Amino acid sequence: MGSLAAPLVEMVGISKEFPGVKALNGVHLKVERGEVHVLFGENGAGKSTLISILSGVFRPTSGAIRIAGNEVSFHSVHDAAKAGIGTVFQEFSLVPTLPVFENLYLGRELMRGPLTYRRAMLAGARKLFAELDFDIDVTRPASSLSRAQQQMVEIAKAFLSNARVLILDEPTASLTERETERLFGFIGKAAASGVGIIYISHRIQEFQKIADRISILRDGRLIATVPARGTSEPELIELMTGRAVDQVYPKIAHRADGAVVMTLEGIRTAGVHGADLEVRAGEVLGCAGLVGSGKSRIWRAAMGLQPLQAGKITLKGRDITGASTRALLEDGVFFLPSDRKSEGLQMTASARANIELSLLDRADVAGPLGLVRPRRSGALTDAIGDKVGIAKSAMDRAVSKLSGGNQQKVLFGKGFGDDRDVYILDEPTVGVDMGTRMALYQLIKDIAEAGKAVVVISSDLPEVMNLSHRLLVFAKGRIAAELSGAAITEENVLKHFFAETESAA
Amino acid sequence: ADWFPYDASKIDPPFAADGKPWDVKYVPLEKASKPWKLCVSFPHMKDAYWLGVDYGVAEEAKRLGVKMNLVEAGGYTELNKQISQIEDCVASGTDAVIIGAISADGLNKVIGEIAKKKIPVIDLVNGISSPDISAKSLVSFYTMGAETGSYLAKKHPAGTPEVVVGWFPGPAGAGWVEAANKGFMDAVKGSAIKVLEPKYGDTGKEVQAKLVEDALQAAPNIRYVAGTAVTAEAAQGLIRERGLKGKVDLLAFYMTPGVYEGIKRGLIMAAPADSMVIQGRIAVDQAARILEGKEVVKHVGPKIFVVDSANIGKVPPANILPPDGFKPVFN
Amino acid sequence: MPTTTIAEDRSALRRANAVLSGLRAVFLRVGVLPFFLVATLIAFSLVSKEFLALQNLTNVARQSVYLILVSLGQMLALVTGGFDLSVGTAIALTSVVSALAMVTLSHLLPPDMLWLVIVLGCCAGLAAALVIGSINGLGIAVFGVSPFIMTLGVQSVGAGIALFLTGGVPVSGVPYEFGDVLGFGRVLDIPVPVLVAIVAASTIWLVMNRIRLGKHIQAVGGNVKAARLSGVNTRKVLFIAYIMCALLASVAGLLLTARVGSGETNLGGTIALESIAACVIAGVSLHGGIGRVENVVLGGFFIVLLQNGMNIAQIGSYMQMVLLGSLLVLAVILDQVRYRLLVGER
Amino acid sequence: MPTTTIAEDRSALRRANAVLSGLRAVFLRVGVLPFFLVATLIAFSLVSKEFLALQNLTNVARQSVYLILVSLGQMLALVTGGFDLSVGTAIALTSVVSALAMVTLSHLLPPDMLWLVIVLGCCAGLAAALVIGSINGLGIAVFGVSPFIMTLGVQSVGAGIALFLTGGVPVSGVPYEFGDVLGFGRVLDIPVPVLVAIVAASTIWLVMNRIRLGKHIQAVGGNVKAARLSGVNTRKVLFIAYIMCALLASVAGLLLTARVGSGETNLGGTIALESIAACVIAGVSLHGGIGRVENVVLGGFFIVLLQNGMNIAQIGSYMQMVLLGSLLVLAVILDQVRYRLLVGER
Ligand SMILES: Nc1ncnc2c1ncn2[C@@H]1O[C@H](COP(=O)(O)OP(=O)(O)OP(=O)(O)O)[C@@H](O)[C@H]1O
Ligand SMILES: Nc1ncnc2c1ncn2[C@@H]1O[C@H](COP(=O)(O)OP(=O)(O)OP(=O)(O)O)[C@@H](O)[C@H]1O
Ligand SMILES: [Mg+2]
Ligand SMILES: [Mg+2]
Repeated sequence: MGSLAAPLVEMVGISKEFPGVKALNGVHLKVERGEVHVLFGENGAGKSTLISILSGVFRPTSGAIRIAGNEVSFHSVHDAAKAGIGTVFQEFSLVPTLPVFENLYLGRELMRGPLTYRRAMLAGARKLFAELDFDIDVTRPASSLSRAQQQMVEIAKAFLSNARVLILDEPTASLTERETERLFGFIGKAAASGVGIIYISHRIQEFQKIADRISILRDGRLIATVPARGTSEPELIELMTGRAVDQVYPKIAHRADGAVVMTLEGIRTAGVHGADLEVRAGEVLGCAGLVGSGKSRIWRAAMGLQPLQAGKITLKGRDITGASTRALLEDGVFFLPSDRKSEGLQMTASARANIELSLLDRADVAGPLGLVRPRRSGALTDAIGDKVGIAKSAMDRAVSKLSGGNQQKVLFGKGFGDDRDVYILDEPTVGVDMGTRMALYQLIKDIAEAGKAVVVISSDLPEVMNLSHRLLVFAKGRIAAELSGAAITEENVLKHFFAETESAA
Repeated sequence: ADWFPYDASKIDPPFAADGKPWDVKYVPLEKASKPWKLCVSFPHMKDAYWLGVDYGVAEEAKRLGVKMNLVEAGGYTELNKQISQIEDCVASGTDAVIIGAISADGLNKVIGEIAKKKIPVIDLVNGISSPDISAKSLVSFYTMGAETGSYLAKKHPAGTPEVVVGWFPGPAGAGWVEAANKGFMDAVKGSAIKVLEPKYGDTGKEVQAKLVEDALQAAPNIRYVAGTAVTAEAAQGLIRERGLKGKVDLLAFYMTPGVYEGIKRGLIMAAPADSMVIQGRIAVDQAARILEGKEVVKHVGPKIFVVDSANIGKVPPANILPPDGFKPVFN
Repeated sequence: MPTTTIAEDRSALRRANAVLSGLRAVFLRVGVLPFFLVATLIAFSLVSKEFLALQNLTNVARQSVYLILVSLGQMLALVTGGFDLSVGTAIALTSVVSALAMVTLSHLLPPDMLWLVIVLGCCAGLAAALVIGSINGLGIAVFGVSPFIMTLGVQSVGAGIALFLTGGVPVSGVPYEFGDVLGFGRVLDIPVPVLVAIVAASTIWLVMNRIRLGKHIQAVGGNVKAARLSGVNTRKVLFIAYIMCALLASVAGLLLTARVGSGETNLGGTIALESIAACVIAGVSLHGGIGRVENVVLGGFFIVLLQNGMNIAQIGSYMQMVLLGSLLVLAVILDQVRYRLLVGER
Repeated sequence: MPTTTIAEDRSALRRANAVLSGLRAVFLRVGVLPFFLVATLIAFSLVSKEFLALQNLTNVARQSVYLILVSLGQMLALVTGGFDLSVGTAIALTSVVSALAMVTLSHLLPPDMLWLVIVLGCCAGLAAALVIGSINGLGIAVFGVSPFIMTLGVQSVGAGIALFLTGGVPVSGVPYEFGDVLGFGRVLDIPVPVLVAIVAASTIWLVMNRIRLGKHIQAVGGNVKAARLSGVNTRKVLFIAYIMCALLASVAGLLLTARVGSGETNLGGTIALESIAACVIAGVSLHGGIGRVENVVLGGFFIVLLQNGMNIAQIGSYMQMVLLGSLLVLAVILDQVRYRLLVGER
């Protein structure tokens, strides 16, 4: 029997090798009861791998795991769950075709005799969501939820298991401030009741609010475990990257006289109830708002990705209302989707093939009959790879085997094949580490300063505030405020997040 | 021109395994007394053979002035569908049922049910083992196989040098195939014929062509290729391509327009004719006779004769083949 | 009096509109199948009065039993996101093996143990299907072979074995009592096969809606990774689904053997594709995760009813192929339209 | 002298190890197909000396042309993430339509315009396939019907039409010259069908590796949403893929018609499943996005070679079904193993 004195979780000398990759190298991790332990590190540092081992997805190549002093060996997620380990994975584990409450109880259904007890599960799910203050109809199928709502369900799922150890792998990646606050409240409560929590995030500003200790991983090794209190952000970044960093957000020069390149007027679509805006050259236009506020969907409608009910769209003075996605892309608009796995990348194809795909409409790449010139296309993809900072060796690997950061760079790379006038970037840095993030910000700066129009849609408030020259705050399908320059402050933005229909257009 | 009287062979006692064949002249009714409704079920209508039967059935129905509704199951693996079709046909009201069976045993229960309703059932072409059958219009494929076999055996009696025969009986599992196989094997027993391992395969030309080609490859000393009509038809091109004309001869164990044409042109050596058109005609006549309470020959089939280049000029094709350009008639 | 006419026109129009929007609502809720069914019933009852006769409908009910049983199993495979192309082989092998077992046993055992012979024979048939199901399950669940290929391969192997066992000749000598009860028997004037189908459908309904396994089958089909991460033993679930599928086909095989009174290799030739068609018309998603037992039963019934109607209406069989194929495509297109309408509404 | 023995043993062991790890590397690089091919060649050449005879191998090459052509088309459909179950129907309809056209035209046109008759007949056959491909493409690309159902429906409709056109009877009277050239002709001692296959395979290789369309086909299969967001006209690409698939099948249909010398409705009965099997053995992913022309050609050749070998080795047809099925499954299991070795655990 383990003793109370033993740490709740103890991972000793954990190593994990994937073919060709040593993802973890002798990592030690200790989590005490009631502790919130943050794992921090760049993309591909091995955070997800480490917690996957703890939750029974992978088996370690070497090393031992002790729970409350007892050595354990998990063969499946089920084993780990039985030992009291509840996990919110980075990749969602919801079944799209099942309703929310069945997802919650999946694998641990409430039973009445041999039959499942549907009523009890419904009630339990409603109660939990009420406690968490998440507003989701539990009978809706998971497929109808937004990413953020899915994330909430994931979190609820982990809480439902009454786990001794709660693992959250980037739970706030698509949450806005409000939901994040509520989540933190819950984490606090859970910790107070003696649950050990492992929390993975790239958002440094969150750590001070919840963390007790922070373990920093780099290249599969544990660099240090430091107390959260008393370790500053720059220190953490330095530990993570191995180099000093003084500025995360670049200063982007603003061309005030930029011409209007794109206008949206009276846009109505599912989730958007009338909004007008202009996009100008040489300017970064930010879009902020809560989940479901319409900040993404207005652009998706403009891009022809969801049906436009009403409104008029012009591009460079031409009416392009109702044009197809392809026509818009040909007319010089680039759209970077928020979900790179489902909408952005060919996961089984190489990084090179992914980038090449965006080059094939160029006359110098694909000649008459679409005959591709391999040399020309190779040179161009290499140049783009250099520009966005993908290592040469990574160019020919399948995208599914690249880290999230590199995947995002490939996605960015698809925008540099052709001359574009408008870059619409939906969650440009979702799930991306600090190093990559800074590289991507630099790219955004370069684009904007080259006189292109940039639209940044983001749930990461500091990001969208710091990058934007002009910021639109969305609320309930309308534009609640337009802020610019010095008026872009956290206070101002938050004030309009919950606005009622003040700017009925 | 009327088709009757037709040389036929009556089995007596009928339906008995030890029944003896008697030569008879088959003569049908002049006209039916009522426009009886007949239900006809075929295994499929995807080749000229069943088309020929269809022709016979349809023509005889017209001649006698009875109505028919024909269904086809779509292939020899569709026993279940054939049963359903027969049931549907009976449900829609019928006076008699004529069946070209997919399985010799598999329809016995349905036939039993139909017979209980006092609806006569006639076994056409394929053979059915049910005791509730009222009449049979068929020749046995055993005999067809045997006729083909003995044609060869007569040419190469025991004591003459051994000749090798490639044998392609048709799709595995079909009753007529197994029967023909047995008949052929029995007939060549004790002669100078050596039959290679039977090569089963669907009766599609491409399948059969491949089988023959591979067989010729495996055993270059093959002297005869015998098998389904499709086999013989498909092999003509191969013989031509390989310059084997005269070195390898083709035989089919039943007749189709393609085989008829082949014999005429000297590309196919011989095939027994079972006059499938007449089998269809007789079945309809039997049904009418039973319904009208007239005397009926219960177990009868046209007399089998081997067609080869010697006698092909004398055989009227309308009795053993559907006419050119005949389209299937379903009702 | 033009005014009244206009008023009448208006109210007629309004009524027509109400009916239309009612139909639209039904279409959105339950899909295209009910419309097809009603259309079929109306069309063929106009063509032939025999069609709606009780005897004919009973007939159709009995004929559709086999397809319904197989479709229920197929639905399980489809809901896991797979396929089972080997159901036809399961039927043929069941038929051959059970018949062979009965014939052999009835020689070995005394005649008064006839029922033992029949029960053991049925068990042998089910066991053969169990083997097929296990091999499918093993390949798909453990080795991760694509269901299409796995069941295609097993289909070929199974058909070869069935032919090998019988030499292609029907196995006759099956006890009459077997056919009398399972093939033609009636209880409370309901044909025994129909009763068997009712029991099977109810069981599968229970499994899919009220038992943990059913939820897990749906979860595996909806998102196998997610199911695994939720602690579902996905391999076991897949394995069981394919075994259940084979067993349901096997039950259909036993009923068919009883019906035809002999062991036959040539049963169930196209039933794999037909059962998939029945499921798809019934709204089962080929991507897995979605499928309702009630609808599948109706779907199987519909296909047989349609064939029956076409036979009775004396539609030539070539035309039948054209009609059936077109209808299948039409059903899926309409389902797609429905899906778009549903999504557009939210 | 025990020491030397040990030393010899060691070096033998080392050599054996080197060979094994070499084989492993080959397996990882190119998959299971080469091993199957070599094993087949060795096994059957031991059984029969005829097998490796040049004439036999030419034979196999010619016999495999039809499957290879269809498999190339099937590969296109598979790479887009779909299926084409209607290739058999495309073959049958091509055969019937082209034969009917030739027969009709040869009555209408003077005999010295024979070649015009043949060319027009071929065009008619290709046009029939074009219609099939367009309908498939329309349903799949525009209406979003699942390829399985769409092509299954079209298969049924097409077969019905082909039977309707001919009444099931072969269309005879096709000009001899047609068969002499396309069926049995030789150029530089290479059979014409083989030449046609070489041209077709080279073209498809070019399309898939050097032409924008090919990359778009791969992109659509890899992730259709991402392809759309990359400016790919996904509908057009899908549409073209199914048309190309039907046309390749149609070419096979013309060659077969020339070979058998008549228009036949029952050509290509099982070729849909066979071509999918050939593609899968050749490592084409059923999930789309992955497939290599070279391998598909080899895959088609392998299946025909195996059948040829089994025929020559006098293996009974029942046993052949069992062997082929097992091999298909084995191939996919080994492919899975390879994938795991390449990617690592799970
Ligand atoms: N299944 C796998 N097969 C092969 N390599 C893998 C696999 N999973 C992860 N890796 C590799 O292991 C390393 C660590 O990945 P991991 O997902 O743990 O990083 P992470 O710190 O969670 O990154 P992120 O912040 O992007 O989530 C990376 O190099 C990754 O490419
Ligand atoms: N309240 C909602 N009801 C239905 N669907 C929603 C809702 N909120 C979001 N979605 C769906 O989720 C997708 C992505 O949502 P995301 O988390 O990016 O929301 P967002 O960008 O904050 O807001 P929005 O999607 O409203 O612009 C959207 O395309 C939308 O279809
Ligand atoms: Mg991670
Ligand atoms: Mg968004």
